Amino acid sequence: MPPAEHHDHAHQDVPSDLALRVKALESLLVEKGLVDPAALDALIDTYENKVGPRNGARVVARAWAEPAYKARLLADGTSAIAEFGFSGRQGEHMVVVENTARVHNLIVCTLCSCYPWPVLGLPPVWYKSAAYRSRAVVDPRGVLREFGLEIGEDVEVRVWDSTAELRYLVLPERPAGTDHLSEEDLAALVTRDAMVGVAKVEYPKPGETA
Amino acid sequence: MPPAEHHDHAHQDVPSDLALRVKALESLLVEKGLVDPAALDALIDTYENKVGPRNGARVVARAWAEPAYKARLLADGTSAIAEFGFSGRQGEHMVVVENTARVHNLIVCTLCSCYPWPVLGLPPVWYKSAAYRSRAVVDPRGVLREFGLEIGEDVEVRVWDSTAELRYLVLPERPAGTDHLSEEDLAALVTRDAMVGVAKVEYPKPGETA
Amino acid sequence: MNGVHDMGGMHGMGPVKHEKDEPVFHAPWEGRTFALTLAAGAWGKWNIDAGRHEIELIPPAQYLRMSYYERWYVRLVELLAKRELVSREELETGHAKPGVPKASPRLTAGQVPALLSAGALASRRIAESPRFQPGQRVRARNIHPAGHTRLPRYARGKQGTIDRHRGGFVFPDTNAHFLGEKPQHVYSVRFAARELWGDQASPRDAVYIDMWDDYLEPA
Amino acid sequence: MNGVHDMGGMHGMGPVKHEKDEPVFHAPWEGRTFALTLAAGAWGKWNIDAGRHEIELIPPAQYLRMSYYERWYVRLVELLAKRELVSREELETGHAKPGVPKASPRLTAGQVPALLSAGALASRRIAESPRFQPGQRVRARNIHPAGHTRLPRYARGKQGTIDRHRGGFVFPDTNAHFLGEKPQHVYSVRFAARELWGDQASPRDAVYIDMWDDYLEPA
Repeated sequence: MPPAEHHDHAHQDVPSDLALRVKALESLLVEKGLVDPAALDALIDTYENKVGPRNGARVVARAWAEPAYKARLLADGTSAIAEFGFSGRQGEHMVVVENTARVHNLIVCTLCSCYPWPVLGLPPVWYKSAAYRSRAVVDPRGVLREFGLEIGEDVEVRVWDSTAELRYLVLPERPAGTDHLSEEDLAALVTRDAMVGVAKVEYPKPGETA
Repeated sequence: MPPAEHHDHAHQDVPSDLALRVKALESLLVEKGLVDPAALDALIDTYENKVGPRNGARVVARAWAEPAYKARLLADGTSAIAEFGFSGRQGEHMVVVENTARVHNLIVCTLCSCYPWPVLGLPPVWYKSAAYRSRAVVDPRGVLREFGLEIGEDVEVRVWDSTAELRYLVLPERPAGTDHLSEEDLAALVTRDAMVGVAKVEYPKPGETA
Repeated sequence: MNGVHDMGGMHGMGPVKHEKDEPVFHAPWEGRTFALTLAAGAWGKWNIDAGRHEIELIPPAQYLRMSYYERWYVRLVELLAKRELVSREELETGHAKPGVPKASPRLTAGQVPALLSAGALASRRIAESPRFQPGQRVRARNIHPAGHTRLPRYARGKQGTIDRHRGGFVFPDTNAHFLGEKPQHVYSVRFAARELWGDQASPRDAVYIDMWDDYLEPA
Repeated sequence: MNGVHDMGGMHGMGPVKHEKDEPVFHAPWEGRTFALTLAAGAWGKWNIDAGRHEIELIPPAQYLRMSYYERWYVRLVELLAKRELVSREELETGHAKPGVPKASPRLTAGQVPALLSAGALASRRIAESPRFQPGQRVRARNIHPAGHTRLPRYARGKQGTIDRHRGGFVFPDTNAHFLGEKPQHVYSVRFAARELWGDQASPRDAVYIDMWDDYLEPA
């Protein structure tokens, strides 16, 4: 007798014909003149190859390197980020929140999966998962612990539930010992997870020796 | 291309092998000496043939026929109901709530499907459904309207969410024109739905002429 | 726990579907699952609160997909294994492990009427007098326990009025986890529909909820 | 609507599963679904709020079972039909109805960079000054609309402090139903974690939520 089914709840049962149905829908929309396959390719290529967390890492690295830029970034995220040419869809109204020794910020969208596309690209599966969306607001420290991050009791955890049209980027703490690094080297340290608030930026990078 | 799947949401996808799995579980429990198939038969027979809404209907009819019984029933549901020999499992602590021209009562259990077994038998599917459990507390008048019951604005709707160990039975209003009926004839008018609060007792019965 | 089982106030569950002349069980396996659960329960290895909690532990997507008795089946398998009436290995193979003596005494058909008519009293005598009196204003506490609770989410933080005292009862929040009965007073509390749901509700209507003492604080 | 999508504070959803070196799309159909949604959206037949609401209308059991892009697929089919870019019959047969002229002009590859970098501004100029000032105590209203809303259920009825004014924005509760933009002020509101979740929360922590004026009342 097979054991009760309800233990493999990670499994999401995607209908096997979904790929076929999407193909059929595309061909119908093309036939009706509603979409151009080349535009679809361009959209996919944008988020697979051009827009992603490397954008956000450059913003963070500059904020670390240039105090004046950091001040502009915290005062008006949208326009400071636009200095890099990063703007538009799902990043129209950007807010940057700064991690310090006293404050740790965490971003979530409990109602769907709002995420700052121009600086981080499309959200990862865990960010979109019911597990993260449900727990980040009620048990942020527990969630962070699962990510390997223990936040001290003397540190305030601020959770930003991005349910409106503001999109959030965490400015992580600059790790110690990085004074000699160039802006480009700094950017290489910055991870997507750190800019969502579920990780810190480490130096040397995990697995490397100083 | 098939239409989007999400319209047939009434369908509950019961694994086809569930009947086999239950059979296998029973045979294992019998093999281990944990259950006796004859006891299972007796349990099923009880709720299929012996305990059901006819019990509750007798209680209601007597309350209509005998003012002294009604007073006992409203004061202490458990012992008044026990006068009929109806007692025990899921009816250990009974409360009877009376419908009047000013108050309409409705029973639900939002957390599972608690229901007064000794007087009503096992609950129907609609009572156990997510639709009823979710809506009865927030939109009782809308739910009642779907059952064909329009409750006037001058009438108070009381919803009893049976989340503790108290179990509820609605004492419906006695319909007009039934003064000449015997207690037995009265009982024949009383429906399960009226004792949950989603219907009124009608006379003559729907479909009959007076 | 704030599970999907706690569905008071949710939208989107569709219309209520009433079935005419509904049978008690829609298929023989439903009746067998029902009866197996009661017969196995007669060993006294779990209580009603633990049984309810086990259903709450079914992951939300499956909980919503499953029919009522399918949930009962899953619960029964889990309780048998967790309370060690049956091993996971036996559940897997479908056969009793050789050499393990048969359990005894099992519930017989003759004992069924007495079992059902006795029921299981959840009421308990409590020496202290009730903390709240009828007519008193109270507030349901804003708690979010990860374990079992019978304080529905839609009532938390809301103010109501003590309607009457119900007596002393076993406390589900501990009993479900085999942490003791912790008996306490239960009160019927009247919540105005508008307190719960805002202005969209009728100013006349109310929801009554039976609340354990631990769920309440003075308003 | 009080849907299962509004999941802040729910238990039972399991651990957060982090995937190392995750691809942007896990299968080609995901990318196509994403791109089809954006390209079809460029016709301007719906807005972002209507798009979000369409996903909320997926019945809860299916919503929870589905992957993210499966929800997007269902939404796209529904929006195409409801907003009459495609008929149900065409969706059924998979072919355009003969005699209907081709739509024009569709989004071209060359227009994609401009489309994305422009985005869609939800901000609006509002003549009146903001009703609330930073530092002011407010309460999120206890509303339970059956339609779309961006006021999460866990914050309703709770008190917070205005952190700062965000500007004027289109109101999702009307815009999602094509009932007008009804632009209004949005405020970042700080809610103490203990106000939201009771004593189990850290006394130091807080949740910040951007709230439209209609969601708030003076505390």
